[in-house]
Amino acid sequence: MHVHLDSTTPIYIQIAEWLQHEIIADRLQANEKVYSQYQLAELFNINPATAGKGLTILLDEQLLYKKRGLGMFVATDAKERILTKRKNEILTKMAQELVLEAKRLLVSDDELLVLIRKTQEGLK
Amino acid sequence: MQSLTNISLKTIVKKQVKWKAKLYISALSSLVILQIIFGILLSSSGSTSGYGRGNLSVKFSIYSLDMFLIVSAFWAFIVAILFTTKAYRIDDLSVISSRTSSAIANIFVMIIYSFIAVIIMISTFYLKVLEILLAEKQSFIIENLFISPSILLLCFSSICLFGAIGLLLGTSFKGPTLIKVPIILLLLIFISLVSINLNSLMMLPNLIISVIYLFVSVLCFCLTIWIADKSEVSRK
Amino acid sequence: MKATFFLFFMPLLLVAAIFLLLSKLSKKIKIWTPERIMIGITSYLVLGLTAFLYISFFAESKIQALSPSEMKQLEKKLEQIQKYDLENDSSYLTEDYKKKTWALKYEGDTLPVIVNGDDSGSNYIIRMRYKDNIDSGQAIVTYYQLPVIIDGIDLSDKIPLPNVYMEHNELFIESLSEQQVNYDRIKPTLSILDFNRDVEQEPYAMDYPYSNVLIIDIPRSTVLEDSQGLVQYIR
Amino acid sequence: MNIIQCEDLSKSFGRRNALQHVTCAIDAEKIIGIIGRNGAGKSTILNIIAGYIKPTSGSCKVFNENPFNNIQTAANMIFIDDRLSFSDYLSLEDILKFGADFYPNWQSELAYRMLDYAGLDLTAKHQQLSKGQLATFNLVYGLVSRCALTILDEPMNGMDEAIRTDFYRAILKEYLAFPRTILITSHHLQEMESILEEILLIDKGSVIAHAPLDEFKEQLISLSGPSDALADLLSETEVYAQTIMAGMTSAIVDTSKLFVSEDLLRSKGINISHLTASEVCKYLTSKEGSDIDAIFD
Repeated sequence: MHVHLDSTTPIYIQIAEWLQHEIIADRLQANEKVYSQYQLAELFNINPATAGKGLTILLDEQLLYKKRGLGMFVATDAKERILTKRKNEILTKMAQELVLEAKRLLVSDDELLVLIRKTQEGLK
Repeated sequence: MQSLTNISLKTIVKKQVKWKAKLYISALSSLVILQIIFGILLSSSGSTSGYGRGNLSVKFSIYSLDMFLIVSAFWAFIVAILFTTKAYRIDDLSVISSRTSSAIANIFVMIIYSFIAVIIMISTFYLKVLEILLAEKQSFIIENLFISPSILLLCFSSICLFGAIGLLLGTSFKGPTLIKVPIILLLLIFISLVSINLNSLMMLPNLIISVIYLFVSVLCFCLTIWIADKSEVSRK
Repeated sequence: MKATFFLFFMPLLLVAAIFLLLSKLSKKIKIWTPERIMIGITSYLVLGLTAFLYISFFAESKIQALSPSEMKQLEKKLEQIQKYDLENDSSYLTEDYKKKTWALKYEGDTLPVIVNGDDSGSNYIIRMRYKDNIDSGQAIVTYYQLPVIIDGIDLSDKIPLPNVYMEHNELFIESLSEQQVNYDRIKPTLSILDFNRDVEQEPYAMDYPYSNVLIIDIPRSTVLEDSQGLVQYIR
Repeated sequence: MNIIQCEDLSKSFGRRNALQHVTCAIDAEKIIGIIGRNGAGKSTILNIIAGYIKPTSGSCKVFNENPFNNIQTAANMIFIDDRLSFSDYLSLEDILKFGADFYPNWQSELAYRMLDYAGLDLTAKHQQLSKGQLATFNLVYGLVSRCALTILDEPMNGMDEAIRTDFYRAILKEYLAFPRTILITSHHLQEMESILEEILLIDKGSVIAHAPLDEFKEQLISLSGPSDALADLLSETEVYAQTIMAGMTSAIVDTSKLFVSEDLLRSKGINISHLTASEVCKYLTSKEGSDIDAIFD
């Protein structure tokens, strides 16, 4: 994965998201040691401080925990919490945007619901 | 926080002198060429003196060290000014240096080069003598083959003095205006004083003249360091 | 003139030359690495040393300059000679100084002497001496060369001898045409200083009038006719 | 710990004020981008920090000492720009030996490897290098000297695209291997943005902003939406730029003066987008109402 510099999303958020993604994808197991900020810096070619900021977000959300002198580790319930959070936050936000966009395009509520149904079926 | 490097001025000056002495060497090669051109090829003799005595007229062509010394002294002056020009100054910024360390290093290089210049001068003198010897087997007179130490010291101090004046002049041109003007005035006063009293100066014994020259050189060197210490880097 | 030249013209020439040279040198940098230049300069110095050694071992200069102490001695000697001359005593003219003798014959009891020279023969000191053991009608002219020291160099040998001959029963003394002698002096000092100091110190060149002496020996019976008034009597 | 501390620093050249009352502090072991337009005073402040020039007033402390003509500052600082020059007699290889003799932390091995990677001929002379090669060599020289304060003034000038990316990574890796304070100026903020920790924005001789990169970027925000919906909002905040086109307004505003939640904006049909760092710089330093479009009106 590459960090998109030109993307308007701040790099540290991209790092945090990438780490969450790794946890969801089970590439980072519970209680496994996470990359240090220096490893992340080298991996993504970013300033270690920025990488550290990304880690701090996860630490604040208690998805990671710190062992003194050893580094940071994935919290036991990290994966579930991320999934719940994503459902809550990201999905809500996306739904919000979807509704707003539908409004702009003068799509009625019913039409929108039909569209969602259809998409779900199509993906199955 | 990593520990900072602690380097004394002395260490830096030593390193700068070591590199400068090597890198400015073209100055010395120019002296060799100048000595050959002016000392050996151009001048037929340093000076001549003639005596008429009845129906005998005697012409002495005197081959002395004058020409060689004049060439060396002017060379030292110009080389010293060159040392303070942009090209050389900017090179100093590429390594650990301050203007003070660069000025001190330049002074040492100038002293070393003055010393070598004396040797080059003597070398040229003997080559010239050899030339006369091979050309005029009969009529040459060796008054003394060995150059007396007092003359050598005088040559060294004269070259040093010219170098010192050059360094001072070159440095003060780059210094703050507040310093530049008085220094140049001071130099002018000094030069005019010397030229007025040239004759009485020359009457002094060699050793005293040398000591005066060396004293003035040291004074110029001190002023050079002082000005360099106050100067900003100008890279224009 | 010379000093002005050295002080004003030479510096300008020098400055121009040095700048030209340095700018030329900096362009030829590819060939001239510092190491090569160092080798070049060292070999130049070695060359100079070789020249010095060669000169000091193989070049014995034939002409020796006199040291100041030797000059002092000589000066004293010449002063004495002058004293003798003033007292009309010819005993100072020893065989050591004798250069040439002319034996001349003339008729009658008078011997006119004519001195020809560019400046009326003032080059020579001409003295007349009566001698008993000379046959009448015969004159012996002897040329003595006393030391001539210029700038510490003994030039006695370089001074041209006069031409002495009889014509129309007159004794002619002619100085030869001017002779030029060139010397190359190697003097490892600073002549600017020497020159300036010499002005006040005693002159280095010893210019002494009593150096070329011509003695005309004639019998007592002869009268020397000296219309120019150049000949003096001496015992 | 602050390794650079400037207080009320001013510098004027004749009548021109290059720096005016600059007060800033720079922490140790950070990579800091110094950004500013041409003639903004970047070089002046760097020259003062390097001890090359003397401030007209105010004080500047580097490693807790006055840097001006200070050998201790010089020993711990290296200033790399395109005017770096070496004696004509030195080949690149000689220059590496030259540097190694002076700088105690010199990484000879690394220098050789980097120059080899960049394809520079070690027997070449410094002044014979092309502009890009020169920049490459100078940057390598600056990195391998491992000075506690490394100042890189336009280090990538003239380098081609591919090697530029490589060398930004080289700077980062060298920094990770041997943390030090690196000040970089560049016209290409975009491409070096990711390795920076902080940004120091200078304009007209003053420091306009000095903040961690992310905070800096979040300073301004772009809003776009129907003109009537935005009009009220814009009147309450500071607007840096504004374009109106067919009933749609887009404006750049100061985030700190926007007291409306994102959700509320979104519900009004106003779109929020973040700006890139170089855009933020551009808006912060552009003059009031100055816009290239205005020239053509």
